[in-house]
Amino acid sequence: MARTITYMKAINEALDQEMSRDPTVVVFGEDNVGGHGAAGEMDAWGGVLGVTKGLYAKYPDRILDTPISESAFIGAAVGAACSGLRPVAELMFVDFMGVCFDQIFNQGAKLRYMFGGKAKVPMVIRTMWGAGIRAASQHSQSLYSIFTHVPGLKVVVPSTPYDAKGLLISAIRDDDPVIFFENKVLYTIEGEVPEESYTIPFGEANVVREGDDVSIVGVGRVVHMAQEAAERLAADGIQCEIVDLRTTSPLDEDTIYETVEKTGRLVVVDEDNPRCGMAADIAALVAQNRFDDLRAPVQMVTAPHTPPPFTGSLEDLYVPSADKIAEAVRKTTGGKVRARA
Amino acid sequence: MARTITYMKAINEALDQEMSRDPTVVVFGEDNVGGHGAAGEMDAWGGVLGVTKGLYAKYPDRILDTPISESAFIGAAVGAACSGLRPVAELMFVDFMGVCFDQIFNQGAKLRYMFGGKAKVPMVIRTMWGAGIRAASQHSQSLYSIFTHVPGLKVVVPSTPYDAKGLLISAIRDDDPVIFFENKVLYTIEGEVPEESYTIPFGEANVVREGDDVSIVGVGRVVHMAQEAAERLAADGIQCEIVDLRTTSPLDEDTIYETVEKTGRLVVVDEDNPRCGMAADIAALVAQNRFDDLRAPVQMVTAPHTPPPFTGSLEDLYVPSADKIAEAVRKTTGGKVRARA
Amino acid sequence: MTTTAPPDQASKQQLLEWYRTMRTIREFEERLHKEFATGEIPGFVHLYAGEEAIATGVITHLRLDDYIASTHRGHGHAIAKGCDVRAMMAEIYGKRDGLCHGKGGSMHIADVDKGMLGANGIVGGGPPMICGVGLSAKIRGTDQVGVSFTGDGGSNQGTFLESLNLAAVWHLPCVYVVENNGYAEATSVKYHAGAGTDIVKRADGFGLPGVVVDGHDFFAVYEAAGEAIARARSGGGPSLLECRVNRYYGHFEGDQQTYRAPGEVEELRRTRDCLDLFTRQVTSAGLVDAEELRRVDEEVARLIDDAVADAKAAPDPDPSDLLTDVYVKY
Amino acid sequence: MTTTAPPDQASKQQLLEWYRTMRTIREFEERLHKEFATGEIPGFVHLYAGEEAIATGVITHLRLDDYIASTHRGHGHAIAKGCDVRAMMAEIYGKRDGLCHGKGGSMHIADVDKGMLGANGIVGGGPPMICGVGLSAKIRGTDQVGVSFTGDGGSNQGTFLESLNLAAVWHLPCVYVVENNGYAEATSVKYHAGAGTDIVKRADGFGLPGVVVDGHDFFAVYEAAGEAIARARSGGGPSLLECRVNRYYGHFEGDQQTYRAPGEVEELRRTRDCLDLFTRQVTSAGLVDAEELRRVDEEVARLIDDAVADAKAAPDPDPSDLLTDVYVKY
Ligand SMILES: Cc1ncc(C[n+]2csc(CCOP(=O)(O)OP(=O)(O)O)c2C)c(N)n1
Ligand SMILES: Cc1ncc(C[n+]2csc(CCOP(=O)(O)OP(=O)(O)O)c2C)c(N)n1
Ligand SMILES: [Mg+2]
Ligand SMILES: [Mg+2]
Repeated sequence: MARTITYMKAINEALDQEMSRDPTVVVFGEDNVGGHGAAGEMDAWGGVLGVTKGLYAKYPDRILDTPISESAFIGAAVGAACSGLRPVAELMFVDFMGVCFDQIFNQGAKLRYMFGGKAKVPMVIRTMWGAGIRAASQHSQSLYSIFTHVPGLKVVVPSTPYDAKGLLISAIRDDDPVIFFENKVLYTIEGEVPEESYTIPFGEANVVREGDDVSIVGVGRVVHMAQEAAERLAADGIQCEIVDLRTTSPLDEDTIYETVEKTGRLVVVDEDNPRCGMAADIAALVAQNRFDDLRAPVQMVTAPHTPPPFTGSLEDLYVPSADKIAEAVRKTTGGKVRARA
Repeated sequence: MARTITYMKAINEALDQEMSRDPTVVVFGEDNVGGHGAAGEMDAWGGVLGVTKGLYAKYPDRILDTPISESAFIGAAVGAACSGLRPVAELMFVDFMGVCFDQIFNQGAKLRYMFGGKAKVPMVIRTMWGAGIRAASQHSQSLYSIFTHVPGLKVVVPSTPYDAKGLLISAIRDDDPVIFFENKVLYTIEGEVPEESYTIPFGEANVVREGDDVSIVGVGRVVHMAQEAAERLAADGIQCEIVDLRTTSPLDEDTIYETVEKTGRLVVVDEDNPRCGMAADIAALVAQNRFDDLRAPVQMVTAPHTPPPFTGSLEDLYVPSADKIAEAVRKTTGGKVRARA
Repeated sequence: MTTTAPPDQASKQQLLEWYRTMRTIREFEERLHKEFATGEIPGFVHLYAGEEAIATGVITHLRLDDYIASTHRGHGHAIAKGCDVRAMMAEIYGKRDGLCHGKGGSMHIADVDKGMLGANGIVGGGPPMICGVGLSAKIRGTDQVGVSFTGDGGSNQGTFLESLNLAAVWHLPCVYVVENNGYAEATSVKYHAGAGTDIVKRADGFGLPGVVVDGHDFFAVYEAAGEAIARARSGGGPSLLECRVNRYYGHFEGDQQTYRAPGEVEELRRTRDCLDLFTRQVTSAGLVDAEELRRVDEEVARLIDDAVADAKAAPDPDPSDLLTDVYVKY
Repeated sequence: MTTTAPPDQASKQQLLEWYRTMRTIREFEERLHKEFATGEIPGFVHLYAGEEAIATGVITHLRLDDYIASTHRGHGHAIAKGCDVRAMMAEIYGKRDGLCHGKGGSMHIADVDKGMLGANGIVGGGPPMICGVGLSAKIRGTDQVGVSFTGDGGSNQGTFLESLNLAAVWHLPCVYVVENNGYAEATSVKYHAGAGTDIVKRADGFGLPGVVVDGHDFFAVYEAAGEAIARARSGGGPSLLECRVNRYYGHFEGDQQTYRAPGEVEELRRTRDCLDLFTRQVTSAGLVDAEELRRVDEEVARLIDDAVADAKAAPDPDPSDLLTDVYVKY
């Protein structure tokens, strides 16, 4: 039975259902409970924004708070995953990856390969990403491009409550290390989500809107901006097809190629920075593998090559927007056009 | 007066000349000297492969050894750069970035922007990269794509002794944080290098070979492979133009566009992994900004989406090669060709 | 509990200066707490109210050319190090006239020219930089000192622990101040620190001298910090200073603090307030009279009023500022 | 110096097993040293020769289902944990029959099924994983134990220090063994550790019990490790065990060791050899006779000869192996 809940609640529900289903699922991070050692209430926070709230009452032994020692507890997730658990560790903000990246990219991601297939690392790292709440340069980054770069990691970037729940359940049941990106601005959006548990396979993009003229590809928050842009463009007779990648690693290349074969025009939208980022990744694959289907230059809409600024007026200019996306779409249709092959 | 020296010696000479020229240049890292606290010789190592050997005798107070505490001493470089020094810190292998990345990407790279321009961070991080010596998954990575992704950093990847010396001197004199990538396989190659000190500007690619048919773009070790491939292809009448980017950030887009305008065919070669990497970065820029000059699909030659393997037979398959480059070049010439716009 | 007496050599003017600094920090934070509730202030704001004696008692021993590295809870350190209060307020409001032109905000408030290397959004981000400051002084042959501030929670971050060792190995002119306010977000130090509340014990493992003082007692902090900083300045090497203190507000504005006992904060404000204690000490000793302190209070209140008014009235940054100051040259 | 006597309950068979393990490690390493010189062995190789009593004395207390995390100097730990010696040799030669099918090599030698979570190319890479092993045992309600090995140099890495605290906070069944062999590469512990050579002091700062033992004395290591591991297994929480020891070869093969005093190693081999000491102890006490030990030596020598011969003869991995085992499923 589906009902309308928030993206945040969908994540909480996925954790709850997997913890009740599988006793080896354990959740930990900084203040995922809150109140340890203090005189007041327990579960005082349930995560800095309340995502894990309520789990402590149900699973007091399987949700742990940690010291501010990301290397130790993210590494603990790696070790626990190698020895019989399915840990879900929280890296509060993905911006904090710099103090624990070794355990993620050299240990968790590589053990299986280095050991000749003799290790399995079924861990999930939940982490908050994205600009929009004036949290400044060290609490507003995207960074999923860096994780996507790393062989051995899977990278999930849900854009809706429905996807968040289904993809998180898949992540927890997955036998490889998964980095699960939660967009802080999307936490409060609502959507239809089934009560019962369900999974969404990795590497299967979601065509959220069909159209013949231009393909828009992206993940996370920008998918919503793309939809807004598409509405406006439709009014001008430009039909956009929107592909939400859902996971950046594995990547659903087929769906990207199919939409480009259909429209011949591609706009890649990415909240991450432009250099060596997701937008470039997709644009390059199409330029190599569907060049002859392209009827116009690929357009990339990304954050600029700067850190995220603090103040609202600048941060709003920093992230992509429906306006920028619409402008890019118009560029592709206005651009030089050659007959389809 | 130029003479023939190794890439390693060229780096040592750049450090020596800048230390003698500027008393605020200080060098530190693990065993950059070697022998501290021990009963034997001092300067016993001069760096794990001897790159800093001999500097201790000349500048005993300005070359320091560190504990195995990368976060502390890379962060010390940031703090020292903010307070009057020009530190050159060594991150022995770039693969170790995971234990100290925060100080590089959140502190060093962002201070100036976050502080509204009120900070200057003239630091250099020298680091060893690349496959080829059977050092396995945690000592053979490229990773410059990750650093190139980060706004605020400059990324230098020299391919010859001449470039290594000139670019390192520029890096030390630069007022922004620079990550200087030293390829471990290239340490022993020799080349003409002037004795006197000189600088090579950042963001100016080097066209190491001219040709009309196909453009090959890359950095570091693969530039040599590209030259080998170009020789062979020339015998078959295919003239390649080779662009050595020298620095990946800033990026010399103009030279890339000029060569593509000339040849209409692009092969990007990159020893780094393929997802969100340098090859994709270049391919995407061309697909967006010189689409109409392209006469064939862009081809990317990179390492596969796997960690570097240990054993030689697999590692040799892991890295790009003259064969793979030549094959990619042939693909672009064999591919569907349309008349120039 | 016993408190430390004012130093004999302290002039009345000096005492008033210390009081003014603590009062300015308190007023700045109390006012931000009110203004934040109106929703006009963007982003995360962590208030230093209750901890004023530490920033003031430590930093008064520093010169303009000495450096500090602060934390996410950095307003107090910035004010004590001499950052412009109006520009700080404008920065927190995200305005063009802000100390960082609106690009940093509360979590990155900084003024390198004043020796303030910034608040920090990364717990444990500052201590390594202070090793660099110490190295710089040593190499350049100056007698500058670097002081790092870290919380009890931050003392579990590897970057902080590594820095203690590096400072010892390089014998750097640095002081590592631990502001132990009993909580890391919603978690008590009794839970998050393996050895219980004694963060100072960690210094010994790296060969650093370490002391603990009552962080509410300005003169206790002043005395201990004076020794540590003098030692560092005179080539005696690094040390650790743990200050036991309390914060009056939530971890950040918006925190309901249900993890604290009912009345916990009210009790602390009544019994452990650093400004009250300072006032009692200097007035009972007849060094300053209450009237003079009240005049300082009024001046500070006006300053903060003006700062807030100016901040609200100030213009946003120019859109073009988005792309500037990423590099010196690119 | 005083040494520890063999435990009364140790059977002759048990004593011979310990000796066999130490001798196997020694022979494995001595042989690698020779073979490396021929240029046939790829990559970086860090030899454990001289430190055998630690791996053997600690790991003999572990079960197959207990876990260890090792360092770049991992051959000894792997052998003691029961990894197949022939497969290890083949791995170091980079062959298909290797323990990791030639993809890991000496620096990543591992066998998770045997509870060996791998040598590690990252100094400080292992300790956090051992926190996870302890957590897993605790959550699953088993009495498994996790043991992490770290060098004196590695004890300066934040990851190691954070792990001590996390293990204390979570009260984990873990033991952190510090193999203090006096050097981190070419740098003495006297330089790189702020508190001098006493790494054990760091345990106290995180509330862990810590002890120091002579790492050449098998029975001393055996006794201390037994207590630490029994404590962990019975719910008594984590502890640190520092073993003072020496390495016989360079940091890695190829290191000329000019930082060591002339004759330093020869002297150590003559006076501080763990195998000699063990032999003297068990023979003088009449528990085992020299003849029996010599027989073990011969068997071990044959085993290593065969392992090397097989490794050299073994085929390279298949080219297709380059792309396998990155993921379980992708
Ligand atoms: C590396 C990192 N981890 C986690 C956080 C989130 N965080 C911000 S402040 C804080 C608590 C800090 O506690 P403490 O060091 O005691 O300082 P206090 O807030 O009490 O002044 C945490 C966990 C962060 N900013 N950086
Ligand atoms: C994070 C990291 N930094 C540096 C290195 C390079 N390195 C490898 S071993 C080593 C010295 C380790 O010394 P110690 O921990 O005492 O172990 P030992 O070699 O003496 O057994 C160093 C610096 C590394 N592998 N990883
Ligand atoms: Mg605190
Ligand atoms: Mg050692």
